[in-house]
Amino acid sequence: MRTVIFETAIKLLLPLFIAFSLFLLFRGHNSPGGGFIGGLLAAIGLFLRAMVFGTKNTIATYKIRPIGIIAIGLSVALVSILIPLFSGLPLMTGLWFDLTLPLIGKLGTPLMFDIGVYIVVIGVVLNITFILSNG
Amino acid sequence: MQNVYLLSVLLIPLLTAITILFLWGKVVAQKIVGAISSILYLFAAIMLFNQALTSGMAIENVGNWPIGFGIVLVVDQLSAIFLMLCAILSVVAFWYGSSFIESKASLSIFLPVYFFLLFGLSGAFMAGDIFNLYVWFEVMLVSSFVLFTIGASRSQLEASLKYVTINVVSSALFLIGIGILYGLTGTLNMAMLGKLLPELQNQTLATVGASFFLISFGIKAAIFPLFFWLPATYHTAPIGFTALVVALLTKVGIYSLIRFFTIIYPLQGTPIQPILLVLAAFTMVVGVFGAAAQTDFRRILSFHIVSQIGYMIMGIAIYTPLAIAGALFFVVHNVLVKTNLFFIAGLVGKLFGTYKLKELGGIMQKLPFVAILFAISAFSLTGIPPLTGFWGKYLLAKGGFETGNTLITIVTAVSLGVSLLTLFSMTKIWNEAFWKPFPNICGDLEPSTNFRSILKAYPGMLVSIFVLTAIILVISFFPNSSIEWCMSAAENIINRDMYINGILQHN
Amino acid sequence: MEIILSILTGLLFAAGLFLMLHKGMVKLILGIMMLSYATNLFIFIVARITRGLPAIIPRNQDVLANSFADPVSQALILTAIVIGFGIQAFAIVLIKRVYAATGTTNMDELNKTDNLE
Amino acid sequence: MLNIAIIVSVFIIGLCMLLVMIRFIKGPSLPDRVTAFDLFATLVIASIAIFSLVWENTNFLDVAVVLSLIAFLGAMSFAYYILKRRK
Amino acid sequence: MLLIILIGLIAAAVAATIHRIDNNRAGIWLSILPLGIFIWGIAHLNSVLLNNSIIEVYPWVDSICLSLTFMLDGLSLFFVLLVSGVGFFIFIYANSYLHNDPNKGKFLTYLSLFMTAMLGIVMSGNLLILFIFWELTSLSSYLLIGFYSAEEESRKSALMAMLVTVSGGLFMLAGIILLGIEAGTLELDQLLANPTLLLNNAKAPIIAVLIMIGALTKSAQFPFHFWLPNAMAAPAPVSAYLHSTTMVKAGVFLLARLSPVFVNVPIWQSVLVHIGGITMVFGALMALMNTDMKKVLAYTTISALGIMVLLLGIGTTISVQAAMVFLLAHALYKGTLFMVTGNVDHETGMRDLNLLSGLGKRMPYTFYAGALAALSMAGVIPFFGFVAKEILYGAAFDTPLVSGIVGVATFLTGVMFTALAFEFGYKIFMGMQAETPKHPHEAPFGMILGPIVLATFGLIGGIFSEQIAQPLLHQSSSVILNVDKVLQLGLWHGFTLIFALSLLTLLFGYGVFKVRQHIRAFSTKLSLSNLPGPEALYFKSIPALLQVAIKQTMFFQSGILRNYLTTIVLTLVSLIVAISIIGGDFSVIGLSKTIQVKWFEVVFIVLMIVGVVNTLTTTSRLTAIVSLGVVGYGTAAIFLYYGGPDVAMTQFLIETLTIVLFVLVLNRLPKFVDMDKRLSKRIAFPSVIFGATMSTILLWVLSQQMNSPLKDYYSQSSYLLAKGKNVVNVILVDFRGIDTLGEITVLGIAAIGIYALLKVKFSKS
Repeated sequence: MRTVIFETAIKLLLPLFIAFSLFLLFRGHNSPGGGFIGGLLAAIGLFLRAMVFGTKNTIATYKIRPIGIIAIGLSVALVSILIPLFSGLPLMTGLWFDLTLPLIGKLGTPLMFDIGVYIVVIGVVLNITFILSNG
Repeated sequence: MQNVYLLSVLLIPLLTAITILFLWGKVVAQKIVGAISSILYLFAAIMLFNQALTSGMAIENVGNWPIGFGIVLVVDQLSAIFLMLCAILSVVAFWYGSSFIESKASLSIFLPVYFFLLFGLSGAFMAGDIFNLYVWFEVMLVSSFVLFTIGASRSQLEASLKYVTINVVSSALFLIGIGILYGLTGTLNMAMLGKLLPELQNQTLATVGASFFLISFGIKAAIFPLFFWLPATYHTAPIGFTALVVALLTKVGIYSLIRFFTIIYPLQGTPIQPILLVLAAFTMVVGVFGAAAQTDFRRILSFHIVSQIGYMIMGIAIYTPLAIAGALFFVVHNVLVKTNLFFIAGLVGKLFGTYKLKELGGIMQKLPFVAILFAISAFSLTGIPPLTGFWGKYLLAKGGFETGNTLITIVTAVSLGVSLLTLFSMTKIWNEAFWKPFPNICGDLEPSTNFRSILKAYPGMLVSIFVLTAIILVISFFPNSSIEWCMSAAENIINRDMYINGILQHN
Repeated sequence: MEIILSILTGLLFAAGLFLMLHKGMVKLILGIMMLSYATNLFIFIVARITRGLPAIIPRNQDVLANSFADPVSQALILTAIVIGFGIQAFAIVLIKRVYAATGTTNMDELNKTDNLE
Repeated sequence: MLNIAIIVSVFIIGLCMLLVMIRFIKGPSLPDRVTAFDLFATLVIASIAIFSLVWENTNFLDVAVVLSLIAFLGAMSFAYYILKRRK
Repeated sequence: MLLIILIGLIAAAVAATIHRIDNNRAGIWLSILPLGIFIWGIAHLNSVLLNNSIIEVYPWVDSICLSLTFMLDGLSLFFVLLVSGVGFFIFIYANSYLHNDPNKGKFLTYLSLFMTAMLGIVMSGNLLILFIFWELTSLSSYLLIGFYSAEEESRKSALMAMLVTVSGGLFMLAGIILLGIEAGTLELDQLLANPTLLLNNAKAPIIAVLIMIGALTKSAQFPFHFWLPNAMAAPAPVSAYLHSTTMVKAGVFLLARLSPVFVNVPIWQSVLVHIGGITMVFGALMALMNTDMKKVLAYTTISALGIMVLLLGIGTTISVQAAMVFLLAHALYKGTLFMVTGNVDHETGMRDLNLLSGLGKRMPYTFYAGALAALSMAGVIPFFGFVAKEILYGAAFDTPLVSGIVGVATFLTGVMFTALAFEFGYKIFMGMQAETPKHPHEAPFGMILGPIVLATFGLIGGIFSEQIAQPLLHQSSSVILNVDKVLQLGLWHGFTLIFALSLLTLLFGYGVFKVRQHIRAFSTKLSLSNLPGPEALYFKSIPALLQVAIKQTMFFQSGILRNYLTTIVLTLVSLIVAISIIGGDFSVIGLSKTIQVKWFEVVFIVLMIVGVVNTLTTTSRLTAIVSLGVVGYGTAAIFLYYGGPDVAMTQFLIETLTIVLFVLVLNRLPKFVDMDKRLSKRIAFPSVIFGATMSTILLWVLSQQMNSPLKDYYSQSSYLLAKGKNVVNVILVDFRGIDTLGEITVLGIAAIGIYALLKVKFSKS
């Protein structure tokens, strides 16, 4: 599907997809969105690129190894729920920093957990779609 | 950090799985990680078991929310028994699997998924929240889907498609049940449900809700008439991959049935009780007849699982402490014995290249130690005293006869009769595969193997079979403490207030 | 509205099962998907519905006012949808493999593993 | 004024939906149905936008944005399929 | 006594090793074990004779109040001496019999296991412990009968013996459990000390029958007798040991043991007398019909066991005493005869009574043993068999109930026994030497030692019966019943009616021996042996069972997913209907706050319905997928309208993604399998029922009151405590975060699974 329209469009759309997905991820705690939806959106963006430029090209360009991404995402989520144990609280207790960043909002372990979800979802969707569209 | 063992049991598998994923492609390193963490897991489970026995319950209030609003992970004695069983099995199944599987490609899939499965199992046994249980079920099921399809042979794929579909239906029914319970009580916590559900105005509706769980868990546990997926699936995949699934999947169903129909919705006196009793009788009979009809080593064993499930269901349905203790003991017995039989079947299949009884033979002459190992487990399965099966049978029969109820007495009598048929079908394997001379049907010579060559080629398989046999023998001849644990767990679970108050009044 | 939605849910259940009972594998997957819509709708409706009031705390408030959609059922559905997606994706790939291995998409021909020899 | 606009647009969207429905039922070819589906997605986006106005809740707009970002993907994959099939 | 059992088990465990080390003398080494036990028994003789039973208790399974109790009283000791005494010779015999068999080690293992189990039965002081050993004897007998496992007949006979005895065992287990519940204890000393425990208990007859079935199957009583003749497929030592002297007497032992408990249950006596009587006559008749030496012996054993059961059933002092005396006499001569048969079979290669003759010259020692045993069997003075026959007739004619019939039947049995004794002791050894497959010569020493000693003991025991046998037999029968008369054994009680009967027996016996061929021919003409009986029933029921099993399995396990799903759904629906009817509470509080219907939403719903219908009816896969997409989007829109933006968003995304996946896969699949109109009609029914049930339940639940503490708590604390305003998201990542952890794990696993399915090339293995 390498057509000029698609190629140009995807070059413009991909950053938009990624940016919007990050936006959804970070404000998910207060408005609709969150890690899962954000991750799906980012993955769909990358998949679109893969449809246009081919899977191999996309993997080479971004050095993506989907199973590795899943592992990273899972470990981020796991670490986030383990953190409270070190301060003697039960598993997964939400711990928050006091500072509030613009655009991102409050930082805390639930956010980190959501980031983990985000990464896992990207890995999973890329894994499935790449494999399928490849062969 | 008071619940260090509980958390270890839950998180070690996940951590291991992630580590193994990071080590993608390096099979030796993955195996080492797996071996170490399975031992750690067993250790943690033993400590947790001890903790549950001494202090009653271990509760982890995840997220530190007030009880009922977050998710609690609870390990009471019932869970502890299952977790312990799961831990023992996980170690031997890991040894067996990693010795059984020779292809590197298969191992690299098997190892991470194996630990994900273990993660799901641990979670399921400690879930204190009904929806959480659903999630763990799914973790477990998806892992089992993957394990059943590794290798992707024709029969595996055929069977998995049915397996997946039926489990999807079961999960859907589970979800609907959760929805109904939530729609009636507005809570998902098991203890709170246990408190609110019996107080509900419309008890008929509560029972209708419970029936969804009966069907859903019944499919998982493979009770009549919902068992079809099991005999269709279990014999297709090489046992090295699926040992843990084969051993524990149905038992998770049993566990959930026990949990649900004691804590959340006490079975005693409800219309479901007689229905369950009748289903138990049918499960036993149909399963054992199914086994009698088969002529394939693994298929006979698969059908037997169904039959044995009937005994456990019967124990639950009788609903006295002794009967539930019998059911629990039966679970312990059956998991160990059945897994060992499957292990031996796997070994035989590996050596002879077939599972068909027609093409097998002469194992007694050629490999007497395999015959002895098989005989111990097979006779235990059929309830020949004083092997483990006998104790289970005895407890259940005593529990059943004690009630004096006519229906229960009939079902109990059926259960005794079924054990004769069990014997019949086990001797079928024994006669054909072990006693009969090697038939030489395919023209190829009898495989030349002996103890030493097997030990050299498949050390893990042999060791795990020996370990399991040793455990079976220990429980057979010193059943006292295991029976005691089962009794105590059964008492605790029947006195629901203990569990409910224990959780609701957790600080 | 609840009555209409209940009937719709029942229809989805019926359609899902109807599809699953067919011979074709593709229909089987379609049925599984239909069944999951039905289940999700069931949970959504059974937790009582309100129109247009998402469970999001308005900008200037700290707690939610009296009437709003049940967030619990939504969270459950979200989880269920995602899990369902994983399983459906697996199932879709599985039928592809089954077809490659057996050369048929007819479910009725897949009875070798159950048959007695 | 806004109210009238809303009522009118709801009516128009509803009408469009019925038309889409007819096209969808009639077919006859696959591309017709795919187009109908694509149009249906667009109408859903539009209706979401209207309803966020009705309920004065901007949260719904996010959904509309997300849907608009991905709605063409379905149509695109069908195109991909048809292309591949032609080969 | 625990020690004995343990040593026995250890011996069984090491038997194979001993065989490997010294394969010529393994059996002799192992025979030390029974010898030791015999000496141990003799050592305890005195204290037991003084009416002191020895009880040992070891704690075992405290949680179910089960301890390892052993008890040694007169009855036990009698059996211990019998089992170990005969066992000693059997081990030596087996050592020679299986001289060159590579499987001798296994055989000795089984034999030791059996002996241990048998000792366990007779020494246990708790019924459950007794049952454990009981089943062990069945098991070891299975292994022993099937010892020549290469032969199909062996395997079949082994299975038959096992199935019959184990099924009896199951009845017995049920009986024991019930007895435990009703009597409150399973300890034998307590049960025996309180014979009134079961008095007037309504369940007592049931318990008695259940336990009796166990004992009667083990002792091969009619109609469970047929396994014993078939069990003759076993090697001769097994037949001599298990199937004549010991295991089959376990049933008699149990009946004797429990007689005090059930003596007040009327059904006990009548069943035993009838079954025993029938078996006695039937067994003897069958023995006369057969010509295979082992079969003949098997049937006479059945008959003899019938006599013992009959005697126990009669339950008078003299009958119980007679039972014990006869038991000993029978063990002595029958063990010998089996070994003699084994010798003949071993040396000539055949064992047909009609064809064998004149072996006496070639096998003088075997002849000697056989003749002595036959004389004892015939009840010739001064053999122990005569002593036994005297007291047996005494008991039979002294019976208060149905005395005439019992007496005549016993007499007839005696006659037939005598006739058969002539065959064994006279016919095969005298006369012209017959042609045999092997050239006969005397058996090795190991194989003649046992028969000679046992047969000689039958003679000595007869002459000195008062000194040797009387005290212990008296003691053992006094355990069974409170005997009011001291057992008197002796050769000469004067010229009484009984003595006359004995002589008549000999006379008639010789007559029957002379005309035996005519009787056999007559019976063949009547084809008596082909009459339908329990054996035919067994042989018919096994294939029938398999047929049922296969039919049932094909019915349930059809392999068609449709049937499975239909069954599941219909089970669910019928369960719900049944529960609702039983529950009967259809109360509806009312859909109080229903939302008003808006036409716009109806358009959506209609569109969804169109999508559904289109999915169902279309013949194009892509159209079906597109239609499903419409339904999915519609569902998402419903979520959205009713306040679930997160859910809606996810549904939209997932829906789109699934469609994409589908399309990616689809180009590799063929078209739909053709629609089948008839099929559609058939599957419409369960689908519609399912949908209707779901709708009804949903409405029913909606009609109830609901207040959700969860909803309230989350709305209150979502922002204040969890610092998030989107409650759904807060629930997902904080309140119920573990769910989400599981959920992403599921996704990860599914991804790995898809990777495995498509990417990994598995090697064929």
